Amino acid sequence: MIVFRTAPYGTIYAFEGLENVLIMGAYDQDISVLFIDDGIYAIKDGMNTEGTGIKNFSPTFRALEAYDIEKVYVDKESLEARGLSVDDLVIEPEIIDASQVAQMMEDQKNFFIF
Amino acid sequence: MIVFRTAPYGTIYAFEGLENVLIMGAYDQDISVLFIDDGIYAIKDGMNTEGTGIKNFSPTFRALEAYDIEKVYVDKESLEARGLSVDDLVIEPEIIDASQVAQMMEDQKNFFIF
Amino acid sequence: MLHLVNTSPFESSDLESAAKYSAKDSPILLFEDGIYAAQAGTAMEGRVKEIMGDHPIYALKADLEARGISNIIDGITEVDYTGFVELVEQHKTASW
Amino acid sequence: MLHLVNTSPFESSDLESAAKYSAKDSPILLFEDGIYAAQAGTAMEGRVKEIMGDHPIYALKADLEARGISNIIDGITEVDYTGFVELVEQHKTASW
Amino acid sequence: MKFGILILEGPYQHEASDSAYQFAKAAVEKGHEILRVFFYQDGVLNSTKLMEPQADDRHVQKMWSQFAADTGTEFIVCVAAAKRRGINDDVIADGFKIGGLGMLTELAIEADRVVTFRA
Amino acid sequence: MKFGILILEGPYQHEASDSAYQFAKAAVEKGHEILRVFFYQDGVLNSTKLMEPQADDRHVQKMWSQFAADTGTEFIVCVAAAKRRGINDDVIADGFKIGGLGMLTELAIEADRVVTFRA
Repeated sequence: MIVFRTAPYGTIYAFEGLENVLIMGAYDQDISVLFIDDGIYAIKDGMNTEGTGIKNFSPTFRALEAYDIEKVYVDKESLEARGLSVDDLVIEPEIIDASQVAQMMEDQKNFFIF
Repeated sequence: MIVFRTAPYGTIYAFEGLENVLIMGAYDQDISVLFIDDGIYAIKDGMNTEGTGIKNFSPTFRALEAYDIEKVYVDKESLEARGLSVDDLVIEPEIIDASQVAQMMEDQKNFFIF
Repeated sequence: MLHLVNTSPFESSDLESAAKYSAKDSPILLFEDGIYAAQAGTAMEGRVKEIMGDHPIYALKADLEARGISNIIDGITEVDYTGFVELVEQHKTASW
Repeated sequence: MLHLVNTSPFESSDLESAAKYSAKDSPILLFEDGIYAAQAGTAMEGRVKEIMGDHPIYALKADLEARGISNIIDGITEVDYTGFVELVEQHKTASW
Repeated sequence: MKFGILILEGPYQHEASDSAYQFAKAAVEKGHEILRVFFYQDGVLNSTKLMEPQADDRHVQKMWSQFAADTGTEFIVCVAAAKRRGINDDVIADGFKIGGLGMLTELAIEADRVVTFRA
Repeated sequence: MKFGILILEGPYQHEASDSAYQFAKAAVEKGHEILRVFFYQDGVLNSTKLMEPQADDRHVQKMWSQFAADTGTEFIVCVAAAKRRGINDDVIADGFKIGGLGMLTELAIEADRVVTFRA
């Protein structure tokens, strides 16, 4: 399981975390991807990074499906606190709550937070 | 004016900020040094860094006086929130409140936060 | 004094420190991940509006656009990098 | 799952996230700047005690000593690096 | 006006260097002089000519070196911060010079404004 | 048990590498095997042999190289993260090897526990 919990661009965590997801996908691991806290901003739609000079990596999240990564989740409360819904995201993760997140973590062997 | 607002050891900001204070002192600048937020932890007494392998730099703060840096302040609320008093510190800064901090900032030309 | 805040208000206390240690009416510029404080409709909106009672708030357009944040709180002023430079012409800066 | 928290509770939301996204009774280990949450008598003490209702809390001795923090909240367990390793033997880890 | 810029974080991991670059460009376009860009703490890592980002990404060191070439701006990399992080004269790129921390104090004295870009 | 360690921050700026080192030492002393230490993101900066800290400070790269020599532990520095930060075979110290990100996946599969040290 890979967890995204930081906003994009201010730091590189989310981008290099995504590189890690794609590699794990290539290894045919049964991966879950989860967005919590500011990590949901990494998949916010409508990004245009031209003014910052930094590459917009959000389209790459759309490639998750091509890598057969289908277990993609987002935390309900994180969305609500940021006034967002799944319609505001570049992908369509399944919405779960914090207790489901906690349970999912307990069930996983591999676990990275970016 | 140099402001310390981060805790020691977890990050290097406070230590390299201190190097900067000592250099500024050598340039005979009329420096003020201010501790706010977690910066007051940088001058907490009783540090023993042996178990971390990192050098304990808190004694160097005692050298401020030797560099003729006498305007040293600490924010009252930051101390209180952390359950500390000046007796818990390796130096004896003058206690001021947040509005005095704000006024002091407005009065300074040079301004670094570490 | 212009207060520069570049971290998310959901993760960091930087905006609170900027608000606490700043003279009334001194401006705050949100940039990098700091721009999330400018977003309308979040759980932070009420607190940000309180801070706006004491401080004019600006948000950097390049960082808003990069993050896809277009609905910003009424009364927050978008500036481009030229506007950032103009604010610095008018004020000394503190980077939180 | 052992939750590792290494940032100050005064500056970062990491401890809150660890508490929020963790199963009841899963332990939290405070280390690096995270150990300030273990300090007794701070403005955070009440909140930390609440979290202790759901999670056993440990604090790393080397980082407590490095920072001169000796008065820790009753019920928080000090561990050395060997104790850290023992906690990892017993649990998978999440680093916040 | 006379500006100074202080950068405290390295390339890619944080946006600090990118923001400083955009700010510096806008300041020069508005007719300001940048007396010096001072690279301190992890900021020293912006100066290595060994960085090779992916082809579709920006090259932070080259952006800065080009800026120095175009504007004649002085870039100083703090010697103490650089040494502990593995930056020395062998790896430093065109436009950057290693110098003492005193040059930050001098910058603070001489510039009308110093703007810090950090984590 | 079989441990893996992941380090995401460079030396000196953050405590991550120091904490990972103390943890690794304690794990080996308790009889555990460390299959691999993987250096990712700014963590790749721990591997440069060019670092020269002040004499009274620790030398983070040498601590790790000594650990590799003493224990035979494999240290992998992520190639993509390293390239964008100016770390390559010319500057990498004894005990470190540049390798692909896939070796982190393999570590996650093979190790009983992976512990991440980060900002």
